[in-house]
Amino acid sequence: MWRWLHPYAKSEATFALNQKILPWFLIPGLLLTAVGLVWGLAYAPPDYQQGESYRIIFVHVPAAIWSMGFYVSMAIAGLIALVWQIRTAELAVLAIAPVGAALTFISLFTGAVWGQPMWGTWWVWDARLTSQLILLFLYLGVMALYVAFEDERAGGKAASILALVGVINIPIIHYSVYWWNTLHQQSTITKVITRFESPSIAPEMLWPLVVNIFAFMGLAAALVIMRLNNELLRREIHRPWAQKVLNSGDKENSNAV
Amino acid sequence: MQFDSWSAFIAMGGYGVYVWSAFFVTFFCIGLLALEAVWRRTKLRDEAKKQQARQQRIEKAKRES
Amino acid sequence: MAGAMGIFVQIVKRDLRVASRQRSDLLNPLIFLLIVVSLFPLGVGPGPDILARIAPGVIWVSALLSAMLGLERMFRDDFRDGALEQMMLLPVSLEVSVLAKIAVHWVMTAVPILVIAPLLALLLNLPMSAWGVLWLTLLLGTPVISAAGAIGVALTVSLNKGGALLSLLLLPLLIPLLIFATAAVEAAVSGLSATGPLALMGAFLVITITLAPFAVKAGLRVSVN
Amino acid sequence: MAAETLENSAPTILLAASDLSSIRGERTLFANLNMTVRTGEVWQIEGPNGAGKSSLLRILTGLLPAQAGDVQFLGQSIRQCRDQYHQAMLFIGHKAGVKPELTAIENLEFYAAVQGQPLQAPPYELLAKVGLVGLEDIPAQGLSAGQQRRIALARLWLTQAPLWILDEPFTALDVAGIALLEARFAEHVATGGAIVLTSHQPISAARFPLQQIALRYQH
Repeated sequence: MWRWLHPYAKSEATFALNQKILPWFLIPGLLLTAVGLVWGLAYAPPDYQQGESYRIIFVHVPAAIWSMGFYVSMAIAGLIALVWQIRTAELAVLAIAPVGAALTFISLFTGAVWGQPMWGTWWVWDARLTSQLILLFLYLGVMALYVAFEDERAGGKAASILALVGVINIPIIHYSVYWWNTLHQQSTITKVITRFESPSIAPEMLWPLVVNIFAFMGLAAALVIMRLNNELLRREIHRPWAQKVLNSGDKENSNAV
Repeated sequence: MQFDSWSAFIAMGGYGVYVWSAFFVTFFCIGLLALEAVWRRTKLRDEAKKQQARQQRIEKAKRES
Repeated sequence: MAGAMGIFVQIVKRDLRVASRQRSDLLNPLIFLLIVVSLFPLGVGPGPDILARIAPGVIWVSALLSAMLGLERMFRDDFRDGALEQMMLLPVSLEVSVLAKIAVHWVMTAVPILVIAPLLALLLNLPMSAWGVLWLTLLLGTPVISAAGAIGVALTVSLNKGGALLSLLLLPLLIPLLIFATAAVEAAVSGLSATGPLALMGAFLVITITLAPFAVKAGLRVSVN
Repeated sequence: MAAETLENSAPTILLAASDLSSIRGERTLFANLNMTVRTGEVWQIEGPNGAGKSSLLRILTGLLPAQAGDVQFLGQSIRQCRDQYHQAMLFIGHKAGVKPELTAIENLEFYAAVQGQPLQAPPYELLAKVGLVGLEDIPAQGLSAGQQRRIALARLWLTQAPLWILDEPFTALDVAGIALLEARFAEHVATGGAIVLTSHQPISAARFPLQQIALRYQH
């Protein structure tokens, strides 16, 4: 593991790798987003119960899935940062956190505007929404802890530890919230949303959803890479390689950023 | 195509406000993050220029003294 | 060599002595707990039914909030006077010292809560039949608060404005505890068996006590430098 | 590892630092620093404020990780033999580690017990020697900064640790206190101990051989 990771402990090598893989996320991400949007909004058939309102699923579900996925990847970066003392991994934690928080917020917001026409209320303490809300708190905690430190290295390490503690806790939170929800279940309306995530969803709806899930992954990963590269440049702005990259900026403006 | 007309597409069977606000907020957030990253890079570029200029001034002062 | 057990005992003895000489720090969270609990009848009305209905949640939320007040003390004073550094230089694994700190914190903050728990139940009109289970949830849950709290304090101890941040970090992590504790008490109120949630709380207790010292150690290493 | 066992042997290498580097924030404090502390030696680390003296001491104790390099105690990396090393090392930092709620005696009793050498009787004589007569059982918060520091320094008379790492031990001491401390240093190194310290005051090298290492402030 260390042998494999070691070259990327150097900021410059990480930056170069990032520049290389960025287009592989950004371009498919943008293309799939375009396809998924048109397909989901215009071509997928309406739902027999919810009519057109179900189309929110095409942003809600991808955001919800990746909000969790990015938390796990943030914790993995934190683990690498702590075990092998790799600074670029700390920076990755800090690059992922805001993107993950944004995805969580998106899933909450779209869940609320979906809930309003379906349930007649903006917010229900549905298990899904509640655990997303807690996930948002966890992201905010990681970001707030980092910002609170004056010493950026100490902040990065503290945030990594918190991310790890959080990821151990997430399954427990998840399970407890679902259990709590069945305990206090007053109606069965939440099943309306849950139905879409079962395998019984019609293929005409499933395919655009799958496209959107991959589209979101591409976009979010591209954002993380862009943020990570910015952080690398900012920390190493005195170093020749960073100055070279920043000076040559204008001509490769379009694909370097 | 599921919609007969442009206006039907906008109306979304009466759910237009919800559907479009969900999509708008989603891509607004993603766009904001992307813009911030691009803006940050521009700032860094300025910062690097400033630093190089400072370095040159220091070296010039050293040579002249 | 004093041995791990000997050092554990020494730290516990010293910290109990220190804590017994700053009594106001111990009393304040307790008074806070009492005040918060008595605010609820004033806020939602004195109807016995509604009070009995919300009692488990109110007691547990108030206990969590009051725990947040006293947590900081676990490492903050030691950080300021250098005793934390010395603790990290003891000839024993830091986890042992951390466990001692957690144990002392639990004794000084949770035991008083366990003592006044019947009073809280009384104020909120919780049926007598559920008192035992309420007490058990507090007995099983408060060590989890102390141990998980130690992680948060270890991470924020070097910060000047750690207080609000500490709550932001910790409260989301303690949500499962709140859920199962209130569920157990509610089950007891409605005459059902509370064994399930209580068993889960016991599992939390074991997991937290085993894993927290490692996270605390990592956090202290970050904070003390 | 007690001082007695080392007493009659030839100088042993207690502590060896090789290629230490420390970076704080953006600034390199020092790089490729080497030092070898043998029994019977006193090392003084000199340098202006901010040069990294305290950081170096803390790296030597194991409180702070070095960015590069290694610290070895009796030929073994201190990360591998942490407990053994901490048993044989006494560190007094800027913050003395004296609990203000406890009395001088209680503080000393605690440190003696955790080092595995519990006190048989309250150390009244020692406290009188370090100038705390009559203040033995007052909580330390009622004492002045200098007096609190003397409580911490009194540990030097109770410990059997061969290696002492002291950050500005002479701060807040009067002339008599400094002389007393220097006498204790001389006694310690004569019986096979070693000391690494920082100090603004010049140390009279008459009583013991003094090695010096200078850190510069690097921009």
